Amino acid sequence: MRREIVSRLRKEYIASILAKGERMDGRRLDESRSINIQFNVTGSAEGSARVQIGKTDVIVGVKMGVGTPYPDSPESGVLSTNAELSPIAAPNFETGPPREDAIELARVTDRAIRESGAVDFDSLCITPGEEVWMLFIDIQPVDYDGNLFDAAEIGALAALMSAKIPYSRMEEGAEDKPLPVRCFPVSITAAKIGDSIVFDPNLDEEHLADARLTVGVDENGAVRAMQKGLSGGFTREEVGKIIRTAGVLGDERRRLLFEAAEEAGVPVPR
Amino acid sequence: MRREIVSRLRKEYIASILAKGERMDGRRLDESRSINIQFNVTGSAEGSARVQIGKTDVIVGVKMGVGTPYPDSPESGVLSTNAELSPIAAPNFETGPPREDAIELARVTDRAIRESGAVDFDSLCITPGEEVWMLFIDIQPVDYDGNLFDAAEIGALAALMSAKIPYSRMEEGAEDKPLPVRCFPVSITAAKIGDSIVFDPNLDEEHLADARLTVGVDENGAVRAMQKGLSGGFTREEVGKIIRTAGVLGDERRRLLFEAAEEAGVPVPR
Amino acid sequence: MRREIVSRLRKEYIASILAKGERMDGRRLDESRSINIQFNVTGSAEGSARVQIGKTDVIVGVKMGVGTPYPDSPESGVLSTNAELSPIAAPNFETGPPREDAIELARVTDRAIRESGAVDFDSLCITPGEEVWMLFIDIQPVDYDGNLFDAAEIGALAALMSAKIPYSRMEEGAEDKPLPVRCFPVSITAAKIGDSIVFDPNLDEEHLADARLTVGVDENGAVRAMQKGLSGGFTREEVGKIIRTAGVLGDERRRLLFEAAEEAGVPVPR
Amino acid sequence: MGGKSDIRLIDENGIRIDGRRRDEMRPVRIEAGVLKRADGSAYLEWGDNKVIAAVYGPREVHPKHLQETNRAIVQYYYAMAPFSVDDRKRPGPDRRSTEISKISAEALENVIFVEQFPRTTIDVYVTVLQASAGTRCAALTAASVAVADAGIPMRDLVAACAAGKVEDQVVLDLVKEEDNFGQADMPIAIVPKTGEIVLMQMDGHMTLDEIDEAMDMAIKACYDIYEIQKEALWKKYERLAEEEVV
Amino acid sequence: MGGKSDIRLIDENGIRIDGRRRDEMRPVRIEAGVLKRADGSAYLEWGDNKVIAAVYGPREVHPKHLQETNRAIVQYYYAMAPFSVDDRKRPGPDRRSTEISKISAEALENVIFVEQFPRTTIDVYVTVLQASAGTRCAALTAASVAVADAGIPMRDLVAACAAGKVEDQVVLDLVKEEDNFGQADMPIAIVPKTGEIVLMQMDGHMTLDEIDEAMDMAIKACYDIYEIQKEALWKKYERLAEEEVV
Amino acid sequence: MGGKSDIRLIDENGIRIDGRRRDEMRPVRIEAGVLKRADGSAYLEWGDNKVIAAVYGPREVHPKHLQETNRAIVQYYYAMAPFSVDDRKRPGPDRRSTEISKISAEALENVIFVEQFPRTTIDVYVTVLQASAGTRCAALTAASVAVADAGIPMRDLVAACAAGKVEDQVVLDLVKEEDNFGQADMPIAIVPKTGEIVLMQMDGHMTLDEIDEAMDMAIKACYDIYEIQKEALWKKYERLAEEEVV
Repeated sequence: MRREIVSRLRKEYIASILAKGERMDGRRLDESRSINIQFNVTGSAEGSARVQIGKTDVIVGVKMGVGTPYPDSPESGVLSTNAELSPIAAPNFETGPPREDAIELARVTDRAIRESGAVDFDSLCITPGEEVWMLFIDIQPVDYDGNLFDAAEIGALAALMSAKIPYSRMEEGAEDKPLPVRCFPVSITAAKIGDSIVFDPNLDEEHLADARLTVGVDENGAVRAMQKGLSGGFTREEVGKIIRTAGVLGDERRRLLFEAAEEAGVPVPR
Repeated sequence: MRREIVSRLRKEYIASILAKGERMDGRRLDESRSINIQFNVTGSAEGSARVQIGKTDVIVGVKMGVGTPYPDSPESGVLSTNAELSPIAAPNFETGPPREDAIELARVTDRAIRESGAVDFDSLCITPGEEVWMLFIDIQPVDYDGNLFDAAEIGALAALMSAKIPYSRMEEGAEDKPLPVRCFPVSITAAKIGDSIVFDPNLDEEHLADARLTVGVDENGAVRAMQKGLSGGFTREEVGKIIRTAGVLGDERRRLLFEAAEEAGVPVPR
Repeated sequence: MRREIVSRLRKEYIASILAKGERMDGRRLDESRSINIQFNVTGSAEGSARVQIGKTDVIVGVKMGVGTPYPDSPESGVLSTNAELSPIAAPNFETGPPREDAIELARVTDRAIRESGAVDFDSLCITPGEEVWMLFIDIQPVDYDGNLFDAAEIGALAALMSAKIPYSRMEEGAEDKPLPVRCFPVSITAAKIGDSIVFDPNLDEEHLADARLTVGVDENGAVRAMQKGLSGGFTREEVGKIIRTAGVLGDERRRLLFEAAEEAGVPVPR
Repeated sequence: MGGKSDIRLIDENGIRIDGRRRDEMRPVRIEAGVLKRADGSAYLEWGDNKVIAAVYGPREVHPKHLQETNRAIVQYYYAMAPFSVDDRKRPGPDRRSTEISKISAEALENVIFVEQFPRTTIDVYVTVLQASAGTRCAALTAASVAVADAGIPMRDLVAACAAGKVEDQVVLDLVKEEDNFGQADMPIAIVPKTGEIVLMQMDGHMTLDEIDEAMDMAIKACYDIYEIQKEALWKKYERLAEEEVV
Repeated sequence: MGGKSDIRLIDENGIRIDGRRRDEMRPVRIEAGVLKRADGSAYLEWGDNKVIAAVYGPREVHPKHLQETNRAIVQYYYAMAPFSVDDRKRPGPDRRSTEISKISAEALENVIFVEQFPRTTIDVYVTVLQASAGTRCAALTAASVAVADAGIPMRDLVAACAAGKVEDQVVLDLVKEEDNFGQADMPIAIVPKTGEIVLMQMDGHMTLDEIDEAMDMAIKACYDIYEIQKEALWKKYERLAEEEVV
Repeated sequence: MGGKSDIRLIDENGIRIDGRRRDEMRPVRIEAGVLKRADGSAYLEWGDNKVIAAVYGPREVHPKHLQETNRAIVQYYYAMAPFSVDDRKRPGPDRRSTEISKISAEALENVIFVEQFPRTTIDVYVTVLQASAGTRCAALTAASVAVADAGIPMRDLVAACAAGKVEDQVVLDLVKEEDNFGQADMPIAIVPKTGEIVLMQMDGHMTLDEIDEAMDMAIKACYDIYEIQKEALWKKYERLAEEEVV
């Protein structure tokens, strides 16, 4: 009971400073936390990355293997995205088969990659109708301090950029080739708390949030994916503003991704 | 506690009028509720039917696909029958994998169809040992007011009668052909309440029933399937009487099925 | 509460007599209970055995079938070992998928057989890379009075010794041939209670045990498998002594196995 | 989204594959109170989609640890009947239906007075009997009527409709072929009285202007859906009234 | 049922594939009280069937929501050992065993005084170690003895046996080949003292007259089984008495 | 174990495939307190193995029937990330990880003062991010540091290392190729203060003398590991002290 009163007071306080355009950690409402992207963090994966957005920490691995294409797309590689919300990352996460939160995280990340055409799946065909490359993106948060959506998506993109198709495993002497990535969608998440919209919400802000909107924008400013969450509503205007701000923040984050990639010797377009 | 007393009184009352040969809803002991059979209720299925017996309402869909035969019957199509007791149909039904009630319903329906030879599985062979037609019967009750066994079985039979083998999906230009049904087993269920036997029990009667017997009879009066349920017992004589009455009721219900089929333009024998 | 006191008293008493080198059932600390081994106890298995160590009673069946080899060992048969801790054997065993106790029992038995090379898996190849014999060892305890590890392992070995490769099932007229067993590892389990080490612990002793060590020794005195269990620790010296005693007890048990086999007409080396 | 097709999905007169204009919705028919056992229910046909929804509650929560001390929880179970699609769907929830159930529950929670029923659950079951794109909007629209039919206090209904992009044009309410071979799909659900957006997803490719146009189109359609929902409930109440007179 | 075979299952002298006459049962042997840990147990051989049954209870129900306030519940777990059949059976319940467990539990409930033990469960576990048709009757027959061996109050035992139809003749207690290639199988269980039928299934094809004949044959056999059951319990009590004397 | 290989795993100078001597351990690096949300945590690199461990507790037990009235239970969850091995590992526990979790929990229970926290659980989660043989020892070593980092009262740490047999020679800390093509592997964990062995497994083929040599080698290595563990915790405390000063 007392805890509830405290948390209600805390919520009121945070909402009041948000109304003044301030956040607990000093950020502007439309400001992301600092982001740190490392490439090739695990040698057993074909590609991997570790992304830290503030204290949120996510490892993404890309594995590739040879498999059978779907009958309705016999010349396309197959993408499978999975997220494991292990208790390592937060005390309330549970072991066992993925629950709705993990499934939503995986599916939203999957769509941002798949629907943007970031990967040319036709280039992953080995023998039409028989053998194609299977592409597994595995998302493993290790510390959860809010906004897993953005961390997972940029991590998936970075892991793909660093991935090498393991031709050497198929044929002795063959050379592994970089997996071509041709579109760079970036997910930007906003949360609505009271009447304020904050971007890149941290854990405290997520707990207070009434509604959430994740927008995936590409390097041409086009929207590639959206996902609204939580039971609160957005007005028509709020959605419009979030999408436009997401474009700006997305460009910034994409620039940071490319910088980190260049530093790590990972190929970058241009 | 009080509810228990009420329900005991209710049970005693119903038993007492049953002893006089009367039922709460005015039917004779050996009388079915009115039955309504619609064909082709969902366009995505190869065959389908909706059966209402009183307020009990069941939708059955037949799907067909190409698959591999069992090694021990390389020239036979494969039948798989499944029942989903979704909470849509009753507040005490639960989501999740099928429990014993759903499994019993599916298996009893399956045996009535399979063991009667209603479908000529040999005619469902495409390439011996390699490709055969898989026949899926899916039973979806949407309102449960007693006697799912009979509704599911007549629904399965009706759905099969309306089914078309989708040859056009295998080969461009090929024509779909009606699935040949060559035997018309009808399941009739009786319940024992006290010393009375009632046919086509409704939900109230099922709650009071000590024992249940479902008998599948074909158009030649032969018995094709039986299933006893609940912990009460039947005497040797009661079983004999139920089987004989089932033959009469089965003929009547088969006539209603054929009438409904004719009206709907579904092929009927004779 | 009172039960706990009783059980603590009982534990103290047993520990005190163990300290004097005595056991409740009159055995020496390093003495096994009497063992009874029957072969071919179920005709539907390719090989089977029933092992009783004291009141502990385990049935092991070996089934063989044709399957695909693993890609990384295309010329080797496949072994799969499974244990079912059915409530038949003990009131606290539960139905459902195998839990950690059943999995540990199966894996320890599997390793003792697999790593000792008891079975020549290369002789189980039918067509390299395509067809090999699958070997299933299924362990079914029916009465549990302590030390399932030893009973399961000797049962698995006996079942393998009695097994016949069912060539007749592959080809009309072909003859079934005995499965060649070429190494005879025997598992010996010790338990530490207080400062005493007892061998072949019965159920009472298992309940009191702080630590457990199972040692698999072959006919040449070499160690083929070990597994420590429970949260207590062993000293370096205790482990050394257990291994040496296991060698002696293993020889004795192997002799009993061979005697029982000879009596049953099951081929025995030498 | 993003599949390839040789089919022209919109002809030179702006007419779509099923004869509709760009901003035209498929015909929608809703019937409330169709089931005997459920506390509330609705049957909906939306083009070739057929959906049935049943609602129970507020009722006890099992298992107990899911209880919320200060409000009812809303549990939503979206399911597709095995025979609702061309290739038989295996029964039981998959990842897609789990996600749809999650966001649909969140949308419904918005309009139900959950604070009035602490420690209880409101269970919404929707089964798609025949599917032809747009089933999540059809399901949520039906579910909303079923909740109202159950007499559960709500501040409004939820109405849903999708817009998307086909052959570089923004269109309303995509049909199966458009969903398979189009460029974007964006399902939206709103609370009509306030205009708030309570469900929103999108995948594919749309410019900011296209998003704006699609949002306008979908929201407008939600208001049409809203009228059909209210009419269905109205008819149900009339039916009840008549029965009482009799 | 209904498979095809070139094998003659009954010869011109009316002798079946395993040498039995039409109305002859396979040899049945039952031993009660074979296990140490179980509250009650039985081992049964019926032709080539081998079955072991263990019973616990009345004991606490987990999970609690399965409790019945006015009686004990009976839970029956029929299982086949992986090595009990020609093709290894994967462990764990399948649909067939779930159905058998359900109807067998119902049959046993008939004879157990469940009202005497409210809020408890009586758990019956039966595992088939070797199978050759008729395992559900063998299992229920053994289970019934194991319940009695556990000292659980019963008004009678349950005895089971099947009859069926092979080459147009009604026969008792089908063996594997007859089950595979015969025309009908009808397992029955009765409460011998009253003659009530508490388990009954049938599939295949039988005329009314054949059903009558098969019922008579199976019920008569159940009474033979009953004698074997009682004898097994008798021997167990004798053994106990002897042990006590010693 | 027991695979075949044409590779020479130890050369004529006694140097192993990765350049180590017979009794040489791979380099081990441990960092304590690496996570924000966990009560305690550790990151460990051991040759090419990379492992992360998180600890929560003592905290409430769910489901309740797992509670022990007189002590805390220790639950250990060993997992391999799907991308930690050459062929992607399907998520979720398999039989191998279940066994490793069981024996590792038992080993940790030895050093935790579980009696101090009745009715609670101490939950240990270890995920292998990159695997190259010896992961169960690496995981347990990291887990032990994470438990200490969580401030849970312990009488000592647990330190683990394997020894084994390759080309007829006893070697310490097998690397992947040695594990695949060697003759024996024997993981050991000890409580350094007392020298007690709390985890021990072995498979393959070793004579009694080889076992003795391997045990000596592994136990000696555990003491080296112990120093690295203590240093990691020391550094963490220094870091905390510094932060407090600031």
